[in-house]
Amino acid sequence: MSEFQPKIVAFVCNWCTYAGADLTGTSRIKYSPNVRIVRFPCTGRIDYMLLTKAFASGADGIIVSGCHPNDCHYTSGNFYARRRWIVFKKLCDFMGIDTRRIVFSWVSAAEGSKWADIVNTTNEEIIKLGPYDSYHKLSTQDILE
Amino acid sequence: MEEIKKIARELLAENKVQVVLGFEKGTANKVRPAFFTKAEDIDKLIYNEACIHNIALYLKKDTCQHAKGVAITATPNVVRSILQLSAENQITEEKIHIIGITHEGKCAGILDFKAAEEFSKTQPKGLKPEDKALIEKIQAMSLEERFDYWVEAFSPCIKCYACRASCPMCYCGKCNVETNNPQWIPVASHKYGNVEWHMMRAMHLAGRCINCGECNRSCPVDIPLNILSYMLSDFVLDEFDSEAGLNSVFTSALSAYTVVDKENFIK
Amino acid sequence: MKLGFYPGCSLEGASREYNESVQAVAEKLGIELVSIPDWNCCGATAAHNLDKELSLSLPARNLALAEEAGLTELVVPCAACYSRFTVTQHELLHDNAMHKKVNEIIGKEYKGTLRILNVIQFIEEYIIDKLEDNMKFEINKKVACYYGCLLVRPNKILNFDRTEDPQTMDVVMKKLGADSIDWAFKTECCGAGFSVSFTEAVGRLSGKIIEDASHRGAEALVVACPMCHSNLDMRRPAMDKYNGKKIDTPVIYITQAIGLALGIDRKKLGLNRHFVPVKLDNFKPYVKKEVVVENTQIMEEI
Amino acid sequence: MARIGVFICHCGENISATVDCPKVSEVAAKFPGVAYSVDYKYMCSDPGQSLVVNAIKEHKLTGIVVSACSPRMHEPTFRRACAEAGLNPYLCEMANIREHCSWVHEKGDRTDQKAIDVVRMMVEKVKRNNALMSIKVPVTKTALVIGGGVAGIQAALDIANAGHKVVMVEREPSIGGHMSQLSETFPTLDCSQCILTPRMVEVAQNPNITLYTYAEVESVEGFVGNFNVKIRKKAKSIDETLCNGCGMCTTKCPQKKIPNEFELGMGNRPAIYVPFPQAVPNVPVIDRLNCTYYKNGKCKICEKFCQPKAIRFDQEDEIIEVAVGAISICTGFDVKKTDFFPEYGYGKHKDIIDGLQFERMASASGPTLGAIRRPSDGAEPKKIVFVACAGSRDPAKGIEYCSKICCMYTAKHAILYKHKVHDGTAYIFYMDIRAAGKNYDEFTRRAIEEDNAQYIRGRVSSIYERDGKLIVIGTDTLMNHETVEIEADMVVLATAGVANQGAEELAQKLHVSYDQHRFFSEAHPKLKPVETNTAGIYLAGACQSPKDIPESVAAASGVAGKISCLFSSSELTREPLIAFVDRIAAPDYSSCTGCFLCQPVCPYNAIEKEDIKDRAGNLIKSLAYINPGLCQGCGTCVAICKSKSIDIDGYTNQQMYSEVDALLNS
Repeated sequence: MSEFQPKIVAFVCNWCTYAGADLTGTSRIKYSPNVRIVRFPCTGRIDYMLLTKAFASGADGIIVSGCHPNDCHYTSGNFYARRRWIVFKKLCDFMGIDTRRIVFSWVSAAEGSKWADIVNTTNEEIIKLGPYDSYHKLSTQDILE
Repeated sequence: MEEIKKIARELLAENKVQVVLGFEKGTANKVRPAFFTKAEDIDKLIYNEACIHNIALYLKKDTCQHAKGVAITATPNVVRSILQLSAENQITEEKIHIIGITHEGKCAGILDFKAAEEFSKTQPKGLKPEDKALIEKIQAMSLEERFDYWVEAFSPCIKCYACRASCPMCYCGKCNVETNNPQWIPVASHKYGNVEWHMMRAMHLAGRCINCGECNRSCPVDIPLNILSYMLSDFVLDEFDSEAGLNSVFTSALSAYTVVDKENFIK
Repeated sequence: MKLGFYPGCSLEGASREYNESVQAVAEKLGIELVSIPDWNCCGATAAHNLDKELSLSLPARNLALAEEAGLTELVVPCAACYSRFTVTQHELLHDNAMHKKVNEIIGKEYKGTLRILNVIQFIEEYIIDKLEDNMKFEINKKVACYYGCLLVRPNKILNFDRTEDPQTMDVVMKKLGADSIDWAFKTECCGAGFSVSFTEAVGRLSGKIIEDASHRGAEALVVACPMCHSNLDMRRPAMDKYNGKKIDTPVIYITQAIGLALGIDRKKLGLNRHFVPVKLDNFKPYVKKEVVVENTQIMEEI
Repeated sequence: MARIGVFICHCGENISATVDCPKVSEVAAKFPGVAYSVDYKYMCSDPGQSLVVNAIKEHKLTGIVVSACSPRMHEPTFRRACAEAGLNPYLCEMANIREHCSWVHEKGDRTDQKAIDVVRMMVEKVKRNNALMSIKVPVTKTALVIGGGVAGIQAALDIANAGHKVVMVEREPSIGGHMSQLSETFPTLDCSQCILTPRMVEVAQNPNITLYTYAEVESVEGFVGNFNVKIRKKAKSIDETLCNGCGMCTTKCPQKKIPNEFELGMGNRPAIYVPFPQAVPNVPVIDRLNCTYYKNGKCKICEKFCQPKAIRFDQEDEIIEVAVGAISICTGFDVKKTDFFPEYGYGKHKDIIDGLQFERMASASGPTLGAIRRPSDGAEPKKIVFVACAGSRDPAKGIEYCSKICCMYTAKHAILYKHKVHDGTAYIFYMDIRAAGKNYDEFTRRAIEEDNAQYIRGRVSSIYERDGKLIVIGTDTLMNHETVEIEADMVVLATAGVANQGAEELAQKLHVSYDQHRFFSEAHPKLKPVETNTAGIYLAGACQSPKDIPESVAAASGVAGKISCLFSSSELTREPLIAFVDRIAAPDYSSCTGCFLCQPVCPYNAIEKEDIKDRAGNLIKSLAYINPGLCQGCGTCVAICKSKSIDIDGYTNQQMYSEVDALLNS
């Protein structure tokens, strides 16, 4: 397979997006196998350092997804997460980290097809952008030197 | 100046404070922060334009921690740091006697926290034009240029952590960079380790940085790292109408939310 | 005041009186309507039945020409043209690939900056406020406003008025002093393009419309679409046959109604061109209502 | 040294048809720390579970990864298997290779690779799992029932009869809900109020039930077994303990022209009123928006005539706090009003009414005392048109679902109409007749065959008024799609059943989820139909989706059963996946700096201040402390903490970091 197959890591909350992805499965909606899902209790738990860690370890794209506003299983975890994302995204942009590779989304437990859409469009977008060499190199090159 | 000395001397003499935190003359025509514990030593206390260091940092040091009362000669930056430290439950009002010094170098007398809040609001704040210009310059770059700019800017970093040591807000007993299970931040001062370290520092200071510039001043290799947290504090002010160092009770942009926070980037 | 103007084929041909009345009213109120230079067919109903690209390219060329001419707002009185233009704008702004393709076809760059106004939006924005100062007569008649299909549909794209029970024309007519009635056939089909190929159907569909309006006492139907007008006006014999009785309620354009209220010459409004004679007259002279007087007195007392 | 067991499930062919299970097992066997790896047809079956149990014992496994379906499905199953084998159940992780892999990808190398990666991730995670003990929490054996319709009444009575305390909260001045508005019920045509009223009285008289009417839930805090609920008891302006329900006040009130909500605007009521004669409790309330005294400061006629002196004009809303262990949501539904339909005139024609209004009209206690009359002129309609699916099953109206009850009640309406207007004709426009239920189809046949209802299969495109008649234009799809035009005297729209007003706010107060139509969501559409995703909160009746009376009652009894189970022991076991603040040796005690920036982010107020003191009682340090009884394990505090002093069991920093690490550095 010569075509570039990106590595995409999805950080999702247990109650909405993980369940939504389960529904994608039960509905047998197909999507790209390039994504790996990491389950968190809530988007509020998702540490931004895991995002940079994922890039450094070779991810080309990241999906962060949880419950829609007001639907958080824990009421407000997603609101704090959203604020953190806003600031983190700003910092990434400022530091030249490619935020087109980080897709934030709300996928509820009922949105099986939306989940497939998110994965597929992210996959296509990342294929267009190519491997995230500039960040990967940062972690590998220098260490080898 | 005499007024500052008078206040300091009285506070020590009346045993209201055991330590006065200020500056004294250093070597080679420089000034250095100093702890004064005796009223008679106050003669050595100075304040001039060279006294720009953010000495609020020392409030968290043992000498001050063990004292029942501490007085501090406080420029606007120091006052803002004190308020933010108070908001983060690191110091208490009963203990701290702020001897306010305006940005013009005039004594503003003893400030309680309420007065300090007012003082903080009236003193000039916000980014300096040169910092703003640098931020704008970076923002005008392309994504790749920005990335290269920062990788390049961080490359001389030797991870001496002077930035952390000089920052009054970096008061954690155990910094995350010293956590090794898991090893969040690589210890080595290679490109990756440097980028992640400075990124983490900027995130930790988001909404908490009071823009004193101490990190930049203390950096032995002149990394403009203050720009990162400056940019974020400006952004947080714009976006969430929240500003560090104005309030002595709890404020932190990232420990709060509104239902209407911008979400145009979320699918 | 300078606005772009797209007449389209109807307004140059069978519905000349519509054009005449729009121009007369605009002239009277000091609004300059600038035709798009070198305009072409909007594609009408024919193009989008055959070829999607063609159906988008024809309006797109007109829109691009209007943009080139430096126009920012475009008045399109024909409801069909208006619908094609608006749909084209919507489709091209929501489909990048198609947008690119159409740009290639028309050999121009269509930016999508133009605001497209149908005749009612034109009236609402540029005419209604001027009526009070310029009206000579009140149209003291019972009228039925007929909207037809294209002015309000597809509502998701046009986002104009209520789909099932539109009100905008009624508001204008009430402002002119008319008694606009509540009736059932505001948006029912007039038979449209069947006018030639299946006149009987037009007789039935338009017949019901005319019958209901006259039954409810309307002295005239007010329309804003050349197609509706020609069916309702021209196919009267077929309607009368369907209804089994002769109904001579005239059908006028909303701009003609405004023209009458402004005291414009009937001929200048093209009222002589109708099949069903427009006998409406004996209008009540308009007296500007001095409603503010009472309030100012109260104000003074306070 | 970790000894991890990996168990790859084929799930029949559900997984193995797409994923090469033996290969995954083979590769997994070589992962560092994996002591045993096997694939098997049905891991969740009895032999499959024995396989797991035996492998744990035989290979002395220190953790297992079951690579099968979603953990939301079988995690508890395999945790039990661990426990049986003597392994701490929290040393079990599941790798989801069914819902997240075999069902969503095509067969191929990349899919196999994904399965392998997912297993590797979980192996690395489970190596870092901690043995945890489940948390025991006490249970308050009182249930809160929100909503006093037929579902709420059934749930409350069943729970109360099981010997537990019940608090019932009803928004309106009386319990009874929509069922009390109905005339007769299908398919038996027995009188709705005759069967409901005794149940309402039972609620009022049951010593285990505390009833708050004219009250709403203000806030809910806590968790299963331990909810703290604040109830706002709106001011009725009446001292309920004194009122004897004589009704003198309501007859003397000079305000008589207020549209009666219970009669859906078809009748009037005074400003001080009881919604309907059989109301429980039979205590009036003053409608302060319409009362002359509250508007103008003068009147108080009711006070003058009240013999027991029960009128209290200065009464204020009261906040009542109750501790409950379980909550049942029974808030019911609402119907779309006729103004929702532009094609039927935006509700401007008086003689177009909705199904609920027809119920009131047909009810012997209704505004016309059971006679069918046109609201416009009071004439008896000789031709009546019923429009089924008004709004329902119509994506253009934003209501894609079937409202379920309309087919049956429309048939009932046609029958009732025929019984009252013998020479009248009823036409019914319908899409399909959905009469699945005991004796339901027989009932619609009865409407057609015995009561001569004219069923026309087609939609109604418009209705307009002409000379006092309503012209209904529709189509008959069984008659070559011909246009049908009926000159009707009256039209009844079987309008869509929709979520009740305020459902969204209530869902947010209770932290339960709701669907795009604002109906509350059940935890599982098949296996957990009355539970919500929040433990201890249940659903009954039409607040979940349109339901008829027998279904609502069945669901309510189901909820009562669930709650009785919950109340059967005085303690319940909770998952120990909660956050904690680290502790280290003196003099630091913890890496926590006591900044308390984590405190405001906790949705459960679980973060408290803990003071570390020396022997003399001097404060050394203030630390954050997470109350394990309150923490629900969202982990927001973990991500907020700068010094990483907070961690959360089940999703520790080490675990999550290793997962990502394992995933990418393969």
